[in-house]
Amino acid sequence: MQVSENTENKEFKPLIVAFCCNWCSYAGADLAGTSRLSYPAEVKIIRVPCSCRVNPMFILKAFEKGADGVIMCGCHPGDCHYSTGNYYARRRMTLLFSMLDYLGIDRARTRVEWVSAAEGQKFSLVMNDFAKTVTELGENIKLGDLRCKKQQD
Amino acid sequence: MQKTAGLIKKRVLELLADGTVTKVLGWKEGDFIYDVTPASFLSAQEADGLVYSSFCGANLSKYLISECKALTEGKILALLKPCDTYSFNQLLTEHRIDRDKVYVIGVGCKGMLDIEKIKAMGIKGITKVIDNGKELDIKTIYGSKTCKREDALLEKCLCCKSKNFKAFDEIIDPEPETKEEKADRFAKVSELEAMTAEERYAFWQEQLSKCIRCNACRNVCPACSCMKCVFDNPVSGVSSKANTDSFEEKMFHIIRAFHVAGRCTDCGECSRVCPQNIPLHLLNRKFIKDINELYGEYQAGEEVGSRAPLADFTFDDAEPSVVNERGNS
Amino acid sequence: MSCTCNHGENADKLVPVRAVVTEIRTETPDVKTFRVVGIDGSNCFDHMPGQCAMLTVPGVGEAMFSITSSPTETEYKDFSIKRCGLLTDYLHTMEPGQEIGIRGPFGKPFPVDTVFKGKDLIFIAGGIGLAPLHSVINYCRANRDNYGKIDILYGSRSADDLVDFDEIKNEWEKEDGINVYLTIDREQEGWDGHVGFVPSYLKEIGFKPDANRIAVLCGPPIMIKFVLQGLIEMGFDKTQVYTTLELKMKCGIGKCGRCNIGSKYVCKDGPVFRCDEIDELPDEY
Amino acid sequence: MKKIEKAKLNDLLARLAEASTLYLPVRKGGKVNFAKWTKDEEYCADELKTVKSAKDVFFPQSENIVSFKRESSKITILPKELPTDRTVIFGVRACDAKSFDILDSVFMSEPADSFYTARRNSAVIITTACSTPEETCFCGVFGIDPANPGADIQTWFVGEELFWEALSEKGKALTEELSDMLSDADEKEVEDEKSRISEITKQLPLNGLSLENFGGDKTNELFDAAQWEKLSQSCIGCGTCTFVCPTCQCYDIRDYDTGNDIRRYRCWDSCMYSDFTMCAHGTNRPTQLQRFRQRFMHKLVYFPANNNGEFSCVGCGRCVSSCPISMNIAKVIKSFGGDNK
Repeated sequence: MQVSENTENKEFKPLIVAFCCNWCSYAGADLAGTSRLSYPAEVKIIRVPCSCRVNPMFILKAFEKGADGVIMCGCHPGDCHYSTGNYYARRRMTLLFSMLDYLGIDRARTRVEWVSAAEGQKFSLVMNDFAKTVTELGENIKLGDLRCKKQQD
Repeated sequence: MQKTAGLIKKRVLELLADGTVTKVLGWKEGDFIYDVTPASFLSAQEADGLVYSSFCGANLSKYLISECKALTEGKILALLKPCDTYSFNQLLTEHRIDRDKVYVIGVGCKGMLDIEKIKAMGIKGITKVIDNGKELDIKTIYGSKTCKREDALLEKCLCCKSKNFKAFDEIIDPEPETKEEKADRFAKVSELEAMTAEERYAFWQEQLSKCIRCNACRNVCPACSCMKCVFDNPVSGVSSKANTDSFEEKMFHIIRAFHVAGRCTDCGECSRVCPQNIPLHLLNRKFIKDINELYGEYQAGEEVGSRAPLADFTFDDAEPSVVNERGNS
Repeated sequence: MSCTCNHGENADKLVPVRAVVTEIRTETPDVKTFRVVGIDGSNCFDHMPGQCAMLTVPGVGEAMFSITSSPTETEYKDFSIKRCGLLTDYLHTMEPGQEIGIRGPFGKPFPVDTVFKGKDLIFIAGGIGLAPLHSVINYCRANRDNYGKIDILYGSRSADDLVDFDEIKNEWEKEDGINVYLTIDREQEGWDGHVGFVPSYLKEIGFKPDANRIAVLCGPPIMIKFVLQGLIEMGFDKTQVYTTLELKMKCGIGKCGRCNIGSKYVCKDGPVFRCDEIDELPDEY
Repeated sequence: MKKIEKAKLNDLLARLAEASTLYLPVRKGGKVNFAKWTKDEEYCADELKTVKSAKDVFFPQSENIVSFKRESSKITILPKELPTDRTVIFGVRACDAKSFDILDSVFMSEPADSFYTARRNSAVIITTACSTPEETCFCGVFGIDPANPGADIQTWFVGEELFWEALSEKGKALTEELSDMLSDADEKEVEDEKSRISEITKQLPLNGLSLENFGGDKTNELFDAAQWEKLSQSCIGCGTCTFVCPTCQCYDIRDYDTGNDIRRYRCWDSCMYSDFTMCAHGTNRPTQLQRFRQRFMHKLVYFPANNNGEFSCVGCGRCVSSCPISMNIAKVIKSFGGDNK
């Protein structure tokens, strides 16, 4: 996976990884696209069957490979295609984010949002807002694997 | 302890003799009192080496996983301290051991000692430690020393969960529940939470950078009972053998703690065995504290069959954004 | 910094050189033979029959393979590789022209120019076990005058699993002084040859335990065990039997510490052992 | 014999750090280990044993030995340049100093490991005598004298002074460089210190272990011995003993894909790990008993068989103090009748 594309002389563009559940959030992203609602190109979407599929290791792996922010999107609680997947995911992510915070990692680099298939607009807003937040935080140096930073040739 | 040890030995010999048990899981004496090794004993003759002292901190419950599998007849006797019985229950909950194959003798515990703490006081060349209850009489090759017993307690014993046994077939020499106010086991966690993110980062960076990836914390943990650990699986993408980048230290320790979150009984073995003294229990306790605060008080191993918080949910659980509202940033 | 094929005298043994896979032959459903040459078209390095080399696919890993081609084939190195793990899975998906890393040769070869010289040779192989013997057989064929009669007993699960079948049929079987005995484990349509396991076929053939004979074995451990037993029953001495072992290896130079059996390292002191030498090692292979 | 006042030791260290990379025992996160020294760091002279040995100065826990780039079917191999800067290791104990000889016979025997060799050749080792040997020490069993620790330069802390004796050519050259800081000294005080240390070592409880039942010719007698089962039964299969051991040198080779390039690392491995010998067709040491036996047989039988009877243990006692279940090489030696007391 190629890593954040910033160099010193360029304006900082964060690399954002968004895990989107197949049934709601990915469809929401789709809708955002077809509705011509923009969201930052730095957001890389990874489609997962359910938000519950997101293993804490996925989040860490994304940071390892150079993500500056990681967001997980799933169906609204109660609307999960598999009825309860996102409830488990909610607990899991809460604890993981709390742990990252405990280790001193900027808490704003991680986020969970519930985005339904009809919420193309929300998807776009969320991504824009998250990208803005992460841009303000700057490059993630606390949690990445430094070896994966793009070399300045 | 001397008295308890005598009672234990007597009872163990009886149970071996009458055939109630065919194997005994206990502790074997070492060269210097403090280097006690977990061991199994098959006969009265072997059981001669059985000890129970202030250095029997090792939690024997995890050995029951392989012992239960290997056991073909009779029962295996396990000597468990009160805190070990929580791990035992947790393993039962997860169906890793067979209750019918185990005969649990709960053994009273006054709190176990940490030889590392004694050595850290600058006491060198320790050949013997005599536990007088309040004080320790320490023989060294450079003469005798003394120290307060409470100053040499294992980290996990400083805030002892309970003197009560959560599982047992019989109990030998139980200790009364301590009356005085127990130390808050989350004190250090709260202290860290109150720090700034930068301070916390610096704290963990210093601690985790000591990690030599020996896997002792993982291998000793009664909750880490996977047949094949994700960190040993070459196709998992995280199976590095050594920490090359500091990310790998964090990855390993976050995931190790996460994999036991909600199942960790806070037995403290991870911190006890760490050769570099990394306070790993502070990671586990952070999860426990969060779980208690967000999803209600939960003690893994308190009762068999309870549902682990991460395998459970309620409709009105806190949103992950709750993290932003708590503590210091 | 660009790389040349050869890193020079000072390069570490752990550092591979570039090579290219020029040809891939499908031998059986799970065995392919890879032809490897140096990046400049050279032969990478010289080797002797029985020696091994480490093949690297960057990012996937590195593993030790016995060199299948004979040293007399000086243009290239062949590796017959069975698909069974991470790296071999990857190798099997490769196309000709793919570059890989190679380092070697490692290990002690068969004593083809000393002990084997002037002797009658019996080669007994099972399945992919033909790979290391292939090198010796072709070496002996190329230096035919140095050796006496050659018997080759080769068996596999099925006719489809016989490695190098074309070469065996078209070259080995047709050569004077070489007897080839083929067998497969179970009856199969279109197969009119022998059916049965290698050890039992060995008994049927019944080689004479002449002091001038050397037997060379390679195959799955269970086959080696029973073939060795059979040979002893026939009156062969263990000093007349050679085999080649395989264990997990990482460095190839006896330092990484995992391929040892007792005090012997398979990568350095082996992989070729005389069977009486193996007897002296603890039973851990 | 030279000497320097303890109070001026920091100046000497600063001088050493100017011209070379200086490693010495430093406390970080509460534990003392060998690390690169900078002026803000305190040299933990009183710490008898660092948690890890000094071996990772020459044989780092993880080391990038070569990198690759892959572009479609092409690969590029980028070898690493060998380290040539002078390194000084200060405060090495006698056991660790001896462990370098053992590591040398692995890494510097043909075919030599160029990374290790380059570091080793550009290093000066300064040892310090052990003024307070501990109960876990049994270096005497392997013929090591903590009063005369050896290597390039050996030193003793006596009273308020550090006594300094250059032994090798390298050591003499370095002593010459520092001659303005060192003054001539009388040997008397050092001799007294040596005999004081010798008196203590005589009392060490494990120093009476006997190795007569071990050695290169004992493979068959010991391999199937009944003792291994009891000894290994509670081993949890971690790598603590291996990683703190000064003589353990087994390694693994792993690739890491950074996205920019692929880096190949040589990193410490432990024969106690279940996947140590695991390959596609399985492992030849499936039980912890076998893995446990391998470690001790290697140190006490296989290594001597390949190295003229030399054991691959220096009696530093790190495994004695670090093992989570307190099983260690001293107990192994004892269980095979090596308890001479």
